[in-house]
Amino acid sequence: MSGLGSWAARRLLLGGVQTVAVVLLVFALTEALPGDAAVALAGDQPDPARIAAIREAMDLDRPAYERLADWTAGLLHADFGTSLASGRPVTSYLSGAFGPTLLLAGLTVVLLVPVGVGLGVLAARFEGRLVDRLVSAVTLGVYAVPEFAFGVLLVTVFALRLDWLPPTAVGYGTDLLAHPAALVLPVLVLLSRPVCSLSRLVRAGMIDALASPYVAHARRYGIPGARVRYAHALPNAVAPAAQQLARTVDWLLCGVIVVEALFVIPGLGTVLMNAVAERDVPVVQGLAVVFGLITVVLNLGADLVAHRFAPRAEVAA
Amino acid sequence: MNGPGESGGTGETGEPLAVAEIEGLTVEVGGRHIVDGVSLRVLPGQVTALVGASGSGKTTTGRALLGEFPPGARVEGSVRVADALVGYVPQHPATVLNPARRVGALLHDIARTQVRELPRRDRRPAAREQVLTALEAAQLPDGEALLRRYPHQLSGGQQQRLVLAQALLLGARVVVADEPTTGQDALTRRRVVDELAAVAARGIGVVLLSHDLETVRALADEVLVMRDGQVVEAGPVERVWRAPAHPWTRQLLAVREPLADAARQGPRPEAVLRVQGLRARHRPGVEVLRVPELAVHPGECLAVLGRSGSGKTTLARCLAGLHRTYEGEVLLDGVPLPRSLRDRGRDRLAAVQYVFQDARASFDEHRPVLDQVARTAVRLRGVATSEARAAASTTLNSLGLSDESAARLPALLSGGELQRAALARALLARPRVLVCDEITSGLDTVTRRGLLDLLAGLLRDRDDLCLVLITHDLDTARLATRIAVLDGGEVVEQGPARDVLTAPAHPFTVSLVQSSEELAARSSGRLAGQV
Amino acid sequence: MQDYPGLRRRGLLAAASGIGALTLVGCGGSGSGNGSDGADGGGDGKPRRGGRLRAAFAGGGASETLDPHLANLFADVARAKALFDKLADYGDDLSAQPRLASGWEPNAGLDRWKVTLRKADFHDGKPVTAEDVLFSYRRIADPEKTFRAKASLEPIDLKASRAVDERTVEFVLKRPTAEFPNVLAAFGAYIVPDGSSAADFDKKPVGSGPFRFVSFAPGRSAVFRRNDDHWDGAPHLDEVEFVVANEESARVNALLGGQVEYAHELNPTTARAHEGKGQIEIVRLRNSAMQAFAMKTDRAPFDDKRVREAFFLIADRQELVDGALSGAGVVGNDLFGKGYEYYADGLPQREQDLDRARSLLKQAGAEKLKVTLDTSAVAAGFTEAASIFRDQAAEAGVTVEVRMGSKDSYWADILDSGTLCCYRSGAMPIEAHISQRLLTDSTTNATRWHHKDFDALYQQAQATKDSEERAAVFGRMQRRLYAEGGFLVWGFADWIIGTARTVKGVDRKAPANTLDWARFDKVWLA
Amino acid sequence: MRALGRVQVLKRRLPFGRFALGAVLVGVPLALALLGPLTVGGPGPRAASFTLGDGHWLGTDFVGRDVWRQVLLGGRPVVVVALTATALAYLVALPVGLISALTHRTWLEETLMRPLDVLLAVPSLLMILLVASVFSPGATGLALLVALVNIPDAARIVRAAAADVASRPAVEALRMQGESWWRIAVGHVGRSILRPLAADAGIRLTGVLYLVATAAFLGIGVAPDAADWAVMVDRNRTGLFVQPWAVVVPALLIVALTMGSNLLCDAALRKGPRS
Repeated sequence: MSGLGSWAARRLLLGGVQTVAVVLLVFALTEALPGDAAVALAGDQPDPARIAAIREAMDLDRPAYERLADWTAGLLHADFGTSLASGRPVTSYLSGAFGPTLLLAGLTVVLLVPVGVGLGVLAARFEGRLVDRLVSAVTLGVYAVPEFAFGVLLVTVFALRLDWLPPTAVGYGTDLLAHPAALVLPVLVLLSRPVCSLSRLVRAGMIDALASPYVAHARRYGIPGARVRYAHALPNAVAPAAQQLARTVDWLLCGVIVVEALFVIPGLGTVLMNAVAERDVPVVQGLAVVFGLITVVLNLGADLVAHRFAPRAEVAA
Repeated sequence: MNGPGESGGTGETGEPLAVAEIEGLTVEVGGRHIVDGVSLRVLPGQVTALVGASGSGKTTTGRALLGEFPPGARVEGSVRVADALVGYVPQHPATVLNPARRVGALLHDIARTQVRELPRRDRRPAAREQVLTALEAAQLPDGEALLRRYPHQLSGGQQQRLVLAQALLLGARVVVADEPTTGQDALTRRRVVDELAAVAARGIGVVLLSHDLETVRALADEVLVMRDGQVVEAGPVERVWRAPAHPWTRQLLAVREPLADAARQGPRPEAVLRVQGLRARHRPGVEVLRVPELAVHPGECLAVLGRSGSGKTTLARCLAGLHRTYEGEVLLDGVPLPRSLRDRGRDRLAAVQYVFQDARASFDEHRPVLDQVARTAVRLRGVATSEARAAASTTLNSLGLSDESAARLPALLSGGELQRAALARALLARPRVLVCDEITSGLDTVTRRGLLDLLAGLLRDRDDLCLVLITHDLDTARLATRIAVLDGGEVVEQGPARDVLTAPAHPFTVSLVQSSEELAARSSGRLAGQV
Repeated sequence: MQDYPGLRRRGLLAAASGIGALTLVGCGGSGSGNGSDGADGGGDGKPRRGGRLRAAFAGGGASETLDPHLANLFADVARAKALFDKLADYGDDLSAQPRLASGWEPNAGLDRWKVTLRKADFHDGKPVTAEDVLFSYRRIADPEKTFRAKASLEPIDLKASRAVDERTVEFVLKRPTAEFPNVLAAFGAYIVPDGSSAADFDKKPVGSGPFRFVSFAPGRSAVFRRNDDHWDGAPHLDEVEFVVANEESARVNALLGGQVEYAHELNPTTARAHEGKGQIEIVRLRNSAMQAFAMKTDRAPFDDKRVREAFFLIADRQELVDGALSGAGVVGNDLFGKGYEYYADGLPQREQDLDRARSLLKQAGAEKLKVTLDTSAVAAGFTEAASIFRDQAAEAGVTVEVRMGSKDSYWADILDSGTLCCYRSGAMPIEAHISQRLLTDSTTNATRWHHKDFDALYQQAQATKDSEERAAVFGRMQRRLYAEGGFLVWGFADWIIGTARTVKGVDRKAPANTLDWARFDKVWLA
Repeated sequence: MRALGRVQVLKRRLPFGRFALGAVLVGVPLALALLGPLTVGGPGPRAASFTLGDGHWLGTDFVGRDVWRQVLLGGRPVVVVALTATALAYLVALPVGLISALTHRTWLEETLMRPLDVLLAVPSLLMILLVASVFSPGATGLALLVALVNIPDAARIVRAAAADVASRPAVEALRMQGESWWRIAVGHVGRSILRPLAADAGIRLTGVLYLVATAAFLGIGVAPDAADWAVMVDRNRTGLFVQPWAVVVPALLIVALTMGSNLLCDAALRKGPRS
């Protein structure tokens, strides 16, 4: 399929433009934030002379476009610049925080797909029956609860009342894998909303697919029920769900910020919030590049999956 | 079979045992009997045809053999089939092909159910072997490559053969074929007839649900004529054809008079619509149609004949202003028509009207039919709403659609009624050229005949009207005064209808006319031979 | 502090650096470590040696550093004081207590101070010398850099100052400074070995403090081990680990879940929920943070002292403490430094008096007054206090419009603009408060209090050697502020710390920022 | 042979139960939100924070105000902002989606849709966070902002639904009848996509409510002591163990609103024939 090749190329190009746009937007917004790194660093001792000195030390007295140009030039040879707040390279921020976030997001996605799809198929199989109503009601209910509230609830119940799991990941540093128990609650919180939306989508898709003539045809020809559901109906329910999965990236980012703060996980979300508070523009930009790239790559992946499962449909680039 | 003896052999009577049997089947939905006391025997190697207009209950009867009933149906009577499963060939094979899976997926799953007894290790190659055999039997060579394709990458004919292959692979003793030839051109129909005949030749009982009488006549051994859920007449096909007992059968079988030579004599007036140097594209670079010269004269009916994919619909849409990516010109009274509808003024918009193949899809499902029809007069003739409604009502009545029906939403009207309404909608513009795109192809024989008569009447009554009939069907093309034959986007032949149909010049036209004649000959020949 | 995930401004240490002091004082207390004696006095039993204590602080994320001169946040200071020492530090009443300095002696003019060092060693075994002290102070005062303590060291003429011998430094001051020991205790004025560079602090910081460096991951954790050779006695703990948790709820949860033994900076409601429940111990450090509204005295309507007094009378302080601080604090009397050295506690407690407030406003021609109150979520209780005061003012016929500002630039924003704003300050000596905020040349004069006679009084105090006489001068200054100052000090917030029940020896009297606050060398695990 | 003669009776269960439950779930918070502010009196004297009793039947909040009064007052901002944001998102998404679905000019479609694709790559909370810190918007600004981040997705959905309808012969038939663009776009296409749009609107409203609640939770667009359910959840969270009602009641109301609107949409979808 050469069409696929050119489609992917167009898609990649769009991804590049998206990333650039995200970076520019973020730069503009960070520049427009009231106060700068110097003011933020001066804190409650805003001695004007001190602020001016800090500003000079940080090179903030140079015009914004010059700093952007420098930064972009550095980016071309993978140099993300140095943090205004500490003078350490931005890459060290990113690499240090990438691990925990990747672990959280990766675990979430790895669990999200089987759990979301499984629940959706289960509900669709028993459409209108007790199981379906139960799954639908629970997913709807959990979907309506924002992460922060859900996190507080889980911690209160499972960590503080029942004492089954550690309430935070304090002190575990980046080596979270060595403390799997500390990952349970954060991943559960991150999973909550995406699982609900995914399972609802899969359920709807499955109900349509199960009622379709081709599924009736497969049944008619004696294909066992489970095989009909998973091998013949499910692929058709996956295409819209795959698109949703890509949009989940956005949620994961929001969720990661909340979850990292709630459970004290030193990941990208924490770095982001600190950097915004410190007006540490290079770090914010570095993160924007990373987030932009991740979003673009995952969107691309999801589109590919959708392309695979809905080969007929023209997937909009 | 639950009954005595096994299927396939011969019973005590010496008669072959039925592979499927329906006795006193009654299907009731919402208090209405859609099938009422139907009995039927399907013999191995024989083709049993159910004919009747749409809504006569033939599809419900056929589906009953598959063990499928409409939701909420109350069913009485018994349906028995040989213990092997029943194969099914739907009218649109694409609907039963899973769009998200490769062609091989379902075939392998079916084959797997066949090879359960084998040791685990041997199952895979055995299944593969069986699949390839079945594909070959269904006249699908190069099976390996085919298995890796997606359904949308296959042609319609391949899809249909694929569905047949599935039935063969299943080891079906009965195959139900639902309208396999409806809407197909002569070449395709002949091919389908061959395929189904081959299936029957394998000792499989074929149940053919069709309103394509020519196909039925060419293929069937037994025929059951259905009307309103009941079998009004049954018997060997030659008997039914030769001596139809029931008046409905007679009406169904009545042979249409070939259109009297409608070509008017005398000097031909200047062409109303003329196409010059038309080259139409779909996507950039993909040219689908080349028409150097084509003209439609007043009072004339031009048939554009071609198979699907020949570019005939694109031509129609270029004329109507619905397809805009073309070079060359479409001239109305010698003046070029703008490519886009938006740029055609009210008069020119009204002058060329278009009737869609899928009448149902061409109506807004939320508004009553009458309202929608009347809008033509409002928009294109500037008539007040009340006046327009009256005009619409008159036109609809003249086309045989009552005010009561017209006041309904489109969903409550039948396909034939909607097609009439669509015609009325176009006629209300008082067009000079009416482009009809395959408007009869989805309809059953009786309805289609009615519609064609209507068109013929229009031509007679309105001197200023000319028709462009887009069709794959030679029968329909007989209505025309002139015929243009399209193949692969090229006009391969055009001329007076009689000449084209009786003495085709281009090899493609020749093959088209021949297969149609062959089909007819075969059915009559069969009848003759069996008599 | 507000508890938005991550968005929160980290616990910026309310400024504690006194810039300069102009008069002299008699020897600012002698004896050593009397603060720590108090720490042991809580009936906690006999100290036990060993164990590792994990302490959770709000931190600075990946930008954190162990450079003690860059310390800016509570977490930075807690880590710095574990690794390093200052020459002096603040006692519970914010008077300077000798640390590495064993004593100090001014000349008669109070502008030359001889400071003797006690015998102490750095972690690498080298002794702490006068050269180290001068190196550290010169590093801080480097004009190229912007270390926070630079302003505090401004009174010292470092060029003229010299090492008299190995353990004696002679500081030459630019003007008489009676409260010079406060400079030695200044926030961030830690003594580091001669020749230390920024890179050293990140890799392997060497100090003279009670703990030695083990490991450090910015924004996550820092592990320190006991320094058996510390001059003030070895710590009881084997190890201390500082972990960072910016969310208050996370710190509480970690404490409740047994993941840390010490949680710094908790909410009053958390304290109420767990106080006396037996699960954890709540420690309230009184008088830690002044809570105030700052009125700009150089512009209308607050350039009229009757309006200022009316505002003093509008405030129902108890309601503010109950509402904005959830009761975790005490009412203020419009003066900074309750319980600190020199605090004028003889003045009558001001109460709400709306009638008098109304009549004062009438006299000032400011009936139907409308003012904008700047606030921000930058510190706990700010927005609450603003809305409570708005309601109180409404009763006196004053319309207060609350305006929310950005919390990241709040302190810079309110310095010059607006007329009325929420304000708070951490613990510092009263002298430092005055010199930083109430003199004509003060850099952070948020009330725009410019009075030559007031400046003169300050200089008089700094030049008065006798401490009683000096106290009298500070008393006069405070009476003036009480009558017509720009700070409406309505309360002093407790600083709340949670500890596991096994943690003993935590000082309960030291305000935040003082010597015994977050001091882990005197703590042990039972 | 097998006998196939089973009798099936179609169960035609109307989604009434679901509808009623959804209506109740939406109705209670909606009524509180819209009527609540009309029923409250003036603020009583402040009590100590996080206490129960003393005439405050849901206790007091973090600054000692009556929780019930705050509940009555706090629904309107959440509900109004969420509804406004959803409406605004569609106000832009509908024309953009319709035009790009109906136009034959590729450049127009690209001009309309490509910028939105770019916007899609911006993480929504990051965007809200930054924009809100820059402009410190009020409730109106927050509604605009939340609408803005919802536009790309909504426009894509409108476009997809409209493109589906627009490719059907009915639209061409209307054009053959000389109908105006407006009548085709609004009267026919607009009307035909109402159902998928209603479904999307329900989901979007949930998302918007979530975003508004999270934004309020992060302190964006509302005063930190505002009478606002989401703010109440956040600010009273510290007192969860002392006085849970100040958190639980507003949280439940938000959850009920989202759940209810989803149930209503489900019910609305089910009523129609499945295409």
